[in-house]
Amino acid sequence: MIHPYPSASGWVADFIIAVMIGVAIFAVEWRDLLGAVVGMAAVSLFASILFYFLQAPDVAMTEAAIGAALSGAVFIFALKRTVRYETEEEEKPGWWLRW
Amino acid sequence: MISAYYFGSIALIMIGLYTVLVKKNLLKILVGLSIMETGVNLLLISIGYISGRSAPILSEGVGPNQAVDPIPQALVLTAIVIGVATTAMALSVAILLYKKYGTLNIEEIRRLRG
Amino acid sequence: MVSVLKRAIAIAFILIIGYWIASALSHVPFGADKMLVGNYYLQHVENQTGAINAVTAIVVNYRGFDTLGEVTVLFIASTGVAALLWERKRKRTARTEGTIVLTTGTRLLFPFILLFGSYIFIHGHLTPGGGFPGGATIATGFLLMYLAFTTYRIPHRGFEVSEGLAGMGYVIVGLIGLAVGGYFLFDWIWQTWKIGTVGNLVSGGFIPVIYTLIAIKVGTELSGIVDNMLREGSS
Amino acid sequence: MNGQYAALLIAIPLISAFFVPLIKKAGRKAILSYVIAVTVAQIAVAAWVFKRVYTTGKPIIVMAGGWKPPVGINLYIGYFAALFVLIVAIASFLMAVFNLRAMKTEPLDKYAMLFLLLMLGATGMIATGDIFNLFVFMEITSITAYALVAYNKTGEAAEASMKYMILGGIGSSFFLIGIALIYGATGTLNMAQLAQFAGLVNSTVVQAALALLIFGLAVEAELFPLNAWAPDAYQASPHPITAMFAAFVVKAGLYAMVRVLFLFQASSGWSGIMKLLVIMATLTVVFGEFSALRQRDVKRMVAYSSISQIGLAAFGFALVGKAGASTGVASLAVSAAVFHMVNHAIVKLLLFLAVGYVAIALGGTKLEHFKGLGRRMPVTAFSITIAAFAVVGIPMFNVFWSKVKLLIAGVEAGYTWSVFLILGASVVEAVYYFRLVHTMWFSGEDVNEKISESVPIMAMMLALVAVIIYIGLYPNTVWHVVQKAGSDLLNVGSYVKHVPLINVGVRP
Repeated sequence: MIHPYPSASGWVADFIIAVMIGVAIFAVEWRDLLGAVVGMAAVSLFASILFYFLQAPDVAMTEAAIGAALSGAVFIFALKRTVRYETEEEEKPGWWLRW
Repeated sequence: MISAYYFGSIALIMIGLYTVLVKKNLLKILVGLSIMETGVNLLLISIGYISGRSAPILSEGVGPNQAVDPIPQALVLTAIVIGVATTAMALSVAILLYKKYGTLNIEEIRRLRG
Repeated sequence: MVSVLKRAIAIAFILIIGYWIASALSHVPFGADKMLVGNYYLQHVENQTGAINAVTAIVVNYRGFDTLGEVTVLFIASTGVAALLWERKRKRTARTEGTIVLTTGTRLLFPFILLFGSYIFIHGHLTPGGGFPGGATIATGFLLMYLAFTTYRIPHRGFEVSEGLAGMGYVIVGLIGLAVGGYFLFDWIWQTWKIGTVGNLVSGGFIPVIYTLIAIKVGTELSGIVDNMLREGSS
Repeated sequence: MNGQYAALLIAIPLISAFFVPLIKKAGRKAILSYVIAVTVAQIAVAAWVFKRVYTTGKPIIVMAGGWKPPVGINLYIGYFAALFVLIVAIASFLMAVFNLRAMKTEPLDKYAMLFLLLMLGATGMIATGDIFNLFVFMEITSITAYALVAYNKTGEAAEASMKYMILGGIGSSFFLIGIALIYGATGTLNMAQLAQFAGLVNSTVVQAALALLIFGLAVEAELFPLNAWAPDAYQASPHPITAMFAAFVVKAGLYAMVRVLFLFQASSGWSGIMKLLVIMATLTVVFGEFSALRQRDVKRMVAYSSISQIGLAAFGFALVGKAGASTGVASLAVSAAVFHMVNHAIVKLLLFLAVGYVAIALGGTKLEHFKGLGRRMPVTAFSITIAAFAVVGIPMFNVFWSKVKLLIAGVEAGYTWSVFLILGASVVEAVYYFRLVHTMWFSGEDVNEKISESVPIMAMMLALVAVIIYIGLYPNTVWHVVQKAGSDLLNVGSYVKHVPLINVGVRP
């Protein structure tokens, strides 16, 4: 039986998952929003590698093309039309989703 | 004990949710939502995975009994596209908000709106 | 002090939710065979749809209704972005022309990106890929053009019309199915006419047709979103 | 004609929306008239479906692609769906006519597409028989709604849309997690098959999944902790869209929630989830009414009132948990809740139409604008008065019957505390509606210039008033229809029986 795709378990997958979580935390804590967006795209790319491990090449391709590339690009265009840095004040937690 | 993939996707969902709850910068919140969506997609795909089987493309060497579950993959394809559609809409609303109020701080916007 | 408390509450909240999802997931074992309907698809996909890529067959044929909705969602997004960023006079505001490497590279690459995108969506029923990644790849080509040339614009009107026509084409294919086979989105090409052999390019019933329409639609819509994002009002 | 042609309910709005870019240059009037024509076609199909379902007594199962469920996606158009699809079509038609007067903001071609797709999304949510397809239609509805809320492009509109979008984004992610859990536990997405498996699934999984699904749908159904977006969105969106939200978008969300919940009747821990729903619904009613009391803006006030009325309908559905699905109380409660949904659709359509018309004619919806309205725009003021009387629950008007039946069901099911809270909230409601009526007829002696009212809008308002009074006087005709619709919702056994499931083997 041919196995055209790498196996889903093993230390490589665990390592990628760990890195992905680290990058995600980085992305949401970074003051520079451009960095945050790049981090988000990186999370998408890592997820796309994991999709590949989980035998989902279709999803991996779509995630890489749409989830990482295009959505990252659209984010960056939005940044260009707004501001790039989070302010000091915005660092403090807020509860704006209240009733 | 749950698998590493489940752990990773739940972690992404939690990180995203935390961002949405706590952050005030709109673009940051949207980054959080995006990460949450990625986590949900990863969760769906991990649920469909079956150990030792290959991708559901039935070429030579892969019979119907040697493939993983194709349904979650089809669902995630849909979910990814829906996610990017929501993101694009949200970003254009964010641009609109910035044009009106000159800030992306959502509490500030709420205060300015009165 | 208050901010620490808020953060703590939020963290406690998400930990509860995370624990709760995890405890439910512990009853859904990872890597076990949990298929019911999925197995049916795998057993019958070649015979019933003529495609060897089961994911594609599900996306376009078995669960084609979802895909119709998905295409609609993207259509809504491009319409919504255009509606919200609409202004009477808008133009691009990029100031720096791309470097010589970027412009020459883009000129060279652009046709190949389009070709590659077409390859992806035409072979959707045989290899991984399909209309969505294919369309997105095509949109990436246009994105590159935008980045390289400050005054470049897609033919806006033509793109909008082809977007609408592709969407109508999808619904019309479905309605022909209703007229020919009695069901909306019925695969009349494969099930009534039996065109093509499994595994060849000409197979898979209406999957290549629909994926072509989807790719046109996705490509034009995503390029339209990029276009709308990059043009600003004069103010 | 073959029942499969009910797929036209989806196909017509979709193909018409895709056609709009081609007539972009035709001008405002042409585009808006085109929308009216499409809604008329939709009404024709919906009426045909309604007649067929209610005469044959069997639901129409549309099988997309010709695949039998659970292999393919099916639409289930039973008594309930047939009724509400018709309501969606009629409400869209009325608002399409209102568009001619109300919509001047460019770009109208985009507006026309979004309008049609909002109708499509709600129709799909009500008709679908597949849980992931429900998610897709929910996204169609909500993304259209995000765009339409922000359509006026004011700061308030953008803020409301953003709030809705973020809550909706969390909600849809949670809904998808719920689907993932259910799929992992059962291996199927078809609603009828899920109902068959409900009793066999591990209870931890079902409870977590149901809670996530409720959380996801409560954003659309505007239940208490998750409806923070609703008043802002109602206030900021274009007037026809506000009416459509109140008339059917929120109903589609509530229906989807109730349908998903009722499918899992057989699972253990179901009544706990329903208890949660009772609490959410009661709080929705109470908070909605008390917030409405504080408002000085009439459109916002009506929006809060609309939210609390939806809470009342949700309360009716939630009563089933304690009574047990097969009891008489349950069927009374569910039928009354459906009746309330129908009544609320009619009344709120009228109210938002009239209030929107006032806003267009007088330039705002502050309480001051309504001073002396009785002399300035008598027909509009009369319609608002009738609608206010109806909402408050005065006998002779339609809402009275559904409210009374809901409260009786509440007492019989043993939720006396909720009934008392709701009664108290109703008194509050009466206070602010009578304040509005008083402002319209007995204040503002100084403003006297009369404003000529547009004939089509007067005709629509008077038609809706006539329906309100007709149902108020002869509730039984509609009651028979909604009883059937209610039993369609409640009786999962017959739901499963009507869906022609094929055997796809067993799980390993």
